Amino acid sequence: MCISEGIRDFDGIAEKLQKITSRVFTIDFHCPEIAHGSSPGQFVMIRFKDRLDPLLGRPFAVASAKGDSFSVWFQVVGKMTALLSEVSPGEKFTVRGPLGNGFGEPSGDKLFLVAGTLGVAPLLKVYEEFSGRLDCEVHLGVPDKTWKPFTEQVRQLIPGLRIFSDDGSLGVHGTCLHGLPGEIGQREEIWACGPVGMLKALAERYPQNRSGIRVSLEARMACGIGGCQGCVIETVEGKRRVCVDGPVFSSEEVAWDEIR
Amino acid sequence: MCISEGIRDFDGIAEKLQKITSRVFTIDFHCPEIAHGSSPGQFVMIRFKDRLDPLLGRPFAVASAKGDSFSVWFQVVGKMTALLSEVSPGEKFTVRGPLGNGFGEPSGDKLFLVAGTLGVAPLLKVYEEFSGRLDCEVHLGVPDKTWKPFTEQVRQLIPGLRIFSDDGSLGVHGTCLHGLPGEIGQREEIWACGPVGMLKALAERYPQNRSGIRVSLEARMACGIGGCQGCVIETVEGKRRVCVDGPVFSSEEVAWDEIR
Amino acid sequence: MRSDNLLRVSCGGVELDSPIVVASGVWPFEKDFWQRDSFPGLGGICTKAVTLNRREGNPGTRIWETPAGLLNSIGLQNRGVEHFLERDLPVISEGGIPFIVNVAMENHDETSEVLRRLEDMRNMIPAVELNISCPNVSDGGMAWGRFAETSAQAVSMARKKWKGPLWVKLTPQAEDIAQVARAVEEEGADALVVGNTWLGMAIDIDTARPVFERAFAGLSGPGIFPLALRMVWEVCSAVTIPVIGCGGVTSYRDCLAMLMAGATAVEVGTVMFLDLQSGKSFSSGLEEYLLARGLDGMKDIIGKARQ
Amino acid sequence: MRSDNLLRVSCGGVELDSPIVVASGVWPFEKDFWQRDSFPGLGGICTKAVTLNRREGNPGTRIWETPAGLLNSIGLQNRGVEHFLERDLPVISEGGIPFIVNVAMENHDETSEVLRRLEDMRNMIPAVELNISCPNVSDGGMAWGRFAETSAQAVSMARKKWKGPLWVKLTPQAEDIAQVARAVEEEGADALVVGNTWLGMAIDIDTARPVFERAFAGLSGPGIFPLALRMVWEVCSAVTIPVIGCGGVTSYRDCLAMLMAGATAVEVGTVMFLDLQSGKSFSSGLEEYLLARGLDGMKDIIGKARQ
Ligand SMILES: Cc1cc2nc3c(=O)[nH]c(=O)nc-3n(C[C@H](O)[C@H](O)[C@H](O)COP(=O)(O)OP(=O)(O)OC[C@H]3O[C@@H](n4cnc5c(N)ncnc54)[C@H](O)[C@@H]3O)c2cc1C
Ligand SMILES: Cc1cc2nc3c(=O)[nH]c(=O)nc-3n(C[C@H](O)[C@H](O)[C@H](O)COP(=O)(O)OP(=O)(O)OC[C@H]3O[C@@H](n4cnc5c(N)ncnc54)[C@H](O)[C@@H]3O)c2cc1C
Ligand SMILES: Cc1cc2nc3c(=O)[nH]c(=O)nc-3n(C[C@H](O)[C@H](O)[C@H](O)COP(=O)(O)O)c2cc1C
Ligand SMILES: Cc1cc2nc3c(=O)[nH]c(=O)nc-3n(C[C@H](O)[C@H](O)[C@H](O)COP(=O)(O)O)c2cc1C
Ligand code: FES
Ligand code: FES
Repeated sequence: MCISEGIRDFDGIAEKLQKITSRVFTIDFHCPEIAHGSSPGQFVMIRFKDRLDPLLGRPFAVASAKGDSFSVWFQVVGKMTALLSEVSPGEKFTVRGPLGNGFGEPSGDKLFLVAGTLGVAPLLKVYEEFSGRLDCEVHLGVPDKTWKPFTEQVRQLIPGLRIFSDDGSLGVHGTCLHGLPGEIGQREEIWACGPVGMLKALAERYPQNRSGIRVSLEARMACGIGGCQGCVIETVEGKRRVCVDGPVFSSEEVAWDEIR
Repeated sequence: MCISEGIRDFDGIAEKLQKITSRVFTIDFHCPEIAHGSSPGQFVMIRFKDRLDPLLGRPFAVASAKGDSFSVWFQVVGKMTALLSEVSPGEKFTVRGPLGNGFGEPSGDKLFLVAGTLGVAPLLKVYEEFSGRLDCEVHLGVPDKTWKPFTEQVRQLIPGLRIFSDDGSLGVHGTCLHGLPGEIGQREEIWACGPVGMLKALAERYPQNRSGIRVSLEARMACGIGGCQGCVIETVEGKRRVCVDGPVFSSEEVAWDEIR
Repeated sequence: MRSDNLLRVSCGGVELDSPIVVASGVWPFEKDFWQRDSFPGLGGICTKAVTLNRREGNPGTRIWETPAGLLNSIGLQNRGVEHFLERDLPVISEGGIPFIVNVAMENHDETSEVLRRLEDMRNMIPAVELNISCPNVSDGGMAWGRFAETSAQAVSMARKKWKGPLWVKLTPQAEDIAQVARAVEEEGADALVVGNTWLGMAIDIDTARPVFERAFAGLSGPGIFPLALRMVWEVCSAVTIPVIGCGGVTSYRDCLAMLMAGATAVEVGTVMFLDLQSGKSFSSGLEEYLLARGLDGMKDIIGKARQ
Repeated sequence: MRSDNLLRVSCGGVELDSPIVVASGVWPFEKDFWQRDSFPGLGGICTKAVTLNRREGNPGTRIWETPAGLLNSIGLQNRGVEHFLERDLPVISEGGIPFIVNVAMENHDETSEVLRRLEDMRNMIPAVELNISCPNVSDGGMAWGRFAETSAQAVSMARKKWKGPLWVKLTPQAEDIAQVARAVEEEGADALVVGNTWLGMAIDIDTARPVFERAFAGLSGPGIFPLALRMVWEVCSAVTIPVIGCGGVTSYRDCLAMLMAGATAVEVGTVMFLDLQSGKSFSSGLEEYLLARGLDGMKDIIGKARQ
């Protein structure tokens, strides 16, 4: 169990910034080690090389990889993401990774991939990897139609995408849980990523099937390598680190009641 | 005496970065207020907008102005100048200015403009302003021939430029003081900018003519507006602030003995 | 004066149109800087420290940048109280913005003489800020503010000489800041400024020598904000007089945090090196925050995080 | 071991191939991280704090970024000394790099029991770092390190139980750091680590609440470097045992400054979040500095700025 093997701080060069909506962007980074070395659900920590402010890297899912580059999808929520939304091609970054356990291997032959907005990022890579071998049904929830360009961008990668919106102004009215079946079958699994409220609702919706649900969680991180204990969440076995014990947990492991 | 009038923090957009040698660059900033509002020998303090590290602006002479833009010439010596040597067009800066007293009006009809390396920056603007009306003879000293592209760039702006190098590998062998006359005439002045050792040598060379010599000095600065007292130098009247009482001083004002 | 001003606060005997006050030592005495309209959004301005006699300040390097911070070793350079009263006071009192005269504590006799002279001009001077916290001088300065007893002595003296509003500026180098704060409150201070710069140092690795002649210098700027905020919280737990938060404020968010921790106003120093319009942008930020939440004024913010 | 190593230092009973030591609380126990060759340039590694019993650490937000700084409120989460001895010690002692076991001072009985157990394994443990400076717990922690008397009590106890090399990690929140340092030296510490994090706080303006459940948290990172350097200078003036500089080191230049101020080694924490290869880049920087100036080794650098 050598989680850390291969984890290093690599140089990453921003190649392309794409604006999808006023708040959502993608960036391609040239970084062969990550492009070739990461599996679905794993993430990286990204920081501006040689800048001490912002100080820490920020965690982002590896959303896809092509050749020597990988891309991240992100939403502007604070200091780092605001700066990332204005990068110029050629800017230098430090990319720590590949981090986390990832989703692992599917245990059945059908996957429901369930995403709340940017939660789709790690699932894009899951789809890229597994949609050839098994049935992947992808559900994406967004608040409203201002997210249209985002859903369209996702649909280009996932043709059969099912879209839901909270106010009904885009796709089907409802959350991304709306179109899921009443029960999860023996050879079916749900892999999900999104706001914690959504993941909690998912756990509550299938109290008997939690072992068939894998969720990718978020937490504030400093190290990403399991050293600082900054990213812990409550599980049935006590506190565990999202960065190395996760970010993907079985829904039955998570102590949902203790998560805010 | 309202030194501060018009001093503000303006937005400046980097328009063009030009690499002259491996360590010397120019940047054009779009900033109408400075482009139209500064006089020869005045300077600006430049900082990356919205970055807290590097924290303070750094002082740079306004080397020329054209339309709504002005340019600075700089050498990479530390943190900020290293970052400036990698700016991308479109990057946003805060430009504080116009600062300092500037060289003022010439009192005679001939000016010797004497520069040590980057000290030429404020003198470019002097030349731009006065060479039409009076005789400007420009002397530029550099260490060696690695500065050739720099001297050529200067010569494009100042055709009659006289070049000196410490090791003789470029232009005339000697410092930039080398080609100056033995005495400064009644209607002649020397305006100089460069390393403090050079300016001191200049004062020593013309002990009787110091009132005819104006020198632009440097000091570490925090505010640029006379508030912090961080930039003081020793003068015959005690400590004075380079940012508002200078940067241009009459050579006879400066207490050369007390300057390291 | 805009009486409908959402941001108005009354702080240690001074009425401020906004809680944002320029800290001592960063603002020049030039006239233009003291006009109420030149730098909107500011509630007041502290002068550079005044001492009895002219002081030349420290030799050698005086400022040195650090990551998100600034070390300074100015050493109270100023032209003395005489010059201040004759030349600067008329200029700065004309602009209309409330100002606070920063008086550096040197020794008992000298500083009491300074205060006596200011007292003679009391009708022209909105407030005095007694600085028992300057880290950059050998005589007096921060040595006064390190202990409750010496702080009390200084304030007791000042209270006798100067009858107007008295702010006292504490030092983070105090052994026990709460104890110092209580002692200063007991001696009759009207408000506490928390605090001055944090004692730091720099070494020039090229010369292998301390950068500053006095080796140590005062650290200011955004890097110290979390430390200053904690200290404001501690002092607000210890006293009932108004506290003015000072140290590393660089955004309206920092102002809000200081106020929510219990400060009645904030002083901003280093950020004025970064943006002269900070007063304006910070007060706009505060105003928008209040309006967006339907709050009536500063009273709804001050101390909010303590409830 | 490279015996020709320019960077070799002997520090408080431990031989280090380089003066760069990973500070406590930032390094995982996973095997790969303790192989001498995995992260070249490091002289040693401090473990996360060990306590007698398993501790869950603090609830709520544990880390918060500030300008050029990081606030943390982990609260000594660890699995207890039993687990450490059985599971972690075998792993980390195999890698070959000197390590220092960080022991958090809780109370007299618990901590002396921890040390007693470590003493049983003394031949496997190069050194212990007694942490009398953790700001993030209510029981013990930094309370021990604030005063000379309590610091002495803690070290006196530790000295009796643990006979191997003993480093003691001081807190910047000490009332009088020089006095604490002298008291700790007198009780027989082999080296002093100066120091732990600086007490700070953050307020979330959206919720108008302190970010951390315990309100205060420890500030680390480049923003505090000038403060830590000053404190190292002060302590080096007060004691003769080796001092390890710690706080905000982020470049080989910072290492040099710490060493020139008198430190024998440096501990680096937060910078490992930024660059896992810091050990390598800092030691290369140090080596180049020495070579460029024809210096023979660390002895030519340590304390240089004091001469
Ligand atoms: C394993 C993992 C993978 C992630 N993948 C992606 C991704 O692919 N795309 C994407 O857009 N985002 C992703 N995130 C979230 C992303 O890390 C945060 O949005 C980012 O750190 C915010 O940085 P900032 O400096 O812009 O915001 P800050 O200024 O740090 O904070 C702004 C706001 O965001 C919140 N916030 C900050 N950090 C986190 C965090 N780690 N988790 C939750 N909330 C936070 C704060 O509470 C605050 O309200 C991921 C997080 C994790 C843990
Ligand atoms: C009025 C004025 C006008 C100037 N005009 C120009 C110009 O047109 N072009 C140009 O290249 N430079 C100019 N300078 C110098 C320029 O300000 C410094 O080179 C710059 O501040 C260095 O910043 P840095 O962050 O790269 O270096 P730092 O990392 O701050 O320092 C690196 C080295 O430079 C030295 N240094 C830093 N600041 C100064 C300073 N203000 N004066 C002297 N040495 C300093 C330090 O001692 C150190 O050795 C001017 C300075 C002044 C005061
Ligand atoms: C260059 C400089 C000069 C200062 N001079 C004084 C002074 O004369 N009197 C004083 O009380 N504080 C002085 N200070 C301290 C500031 O008023 C303020 O307390 C400190 O810088 C922390 O706030 P800041 O981080 O917002 O700058 C000075 C600070 C700086 C940076
Ligand atoms: C996340 C985190 C956890 C820490 N845990 C410990 C600890 O368990 N024991 C300890 O003595 N110091 C601990 N520290 C303090 C560091 O060892 C170090 O003293 C401090 O962070 C200052 O150094 P730096 O600025 O290089 O990080 C911790 C620091 C951080 C950031
Ligand atoms: S981020 Fe440090 S342990 Fe997870
Ligand atoms: S830089 Fe502040 S007075 Fe000159």
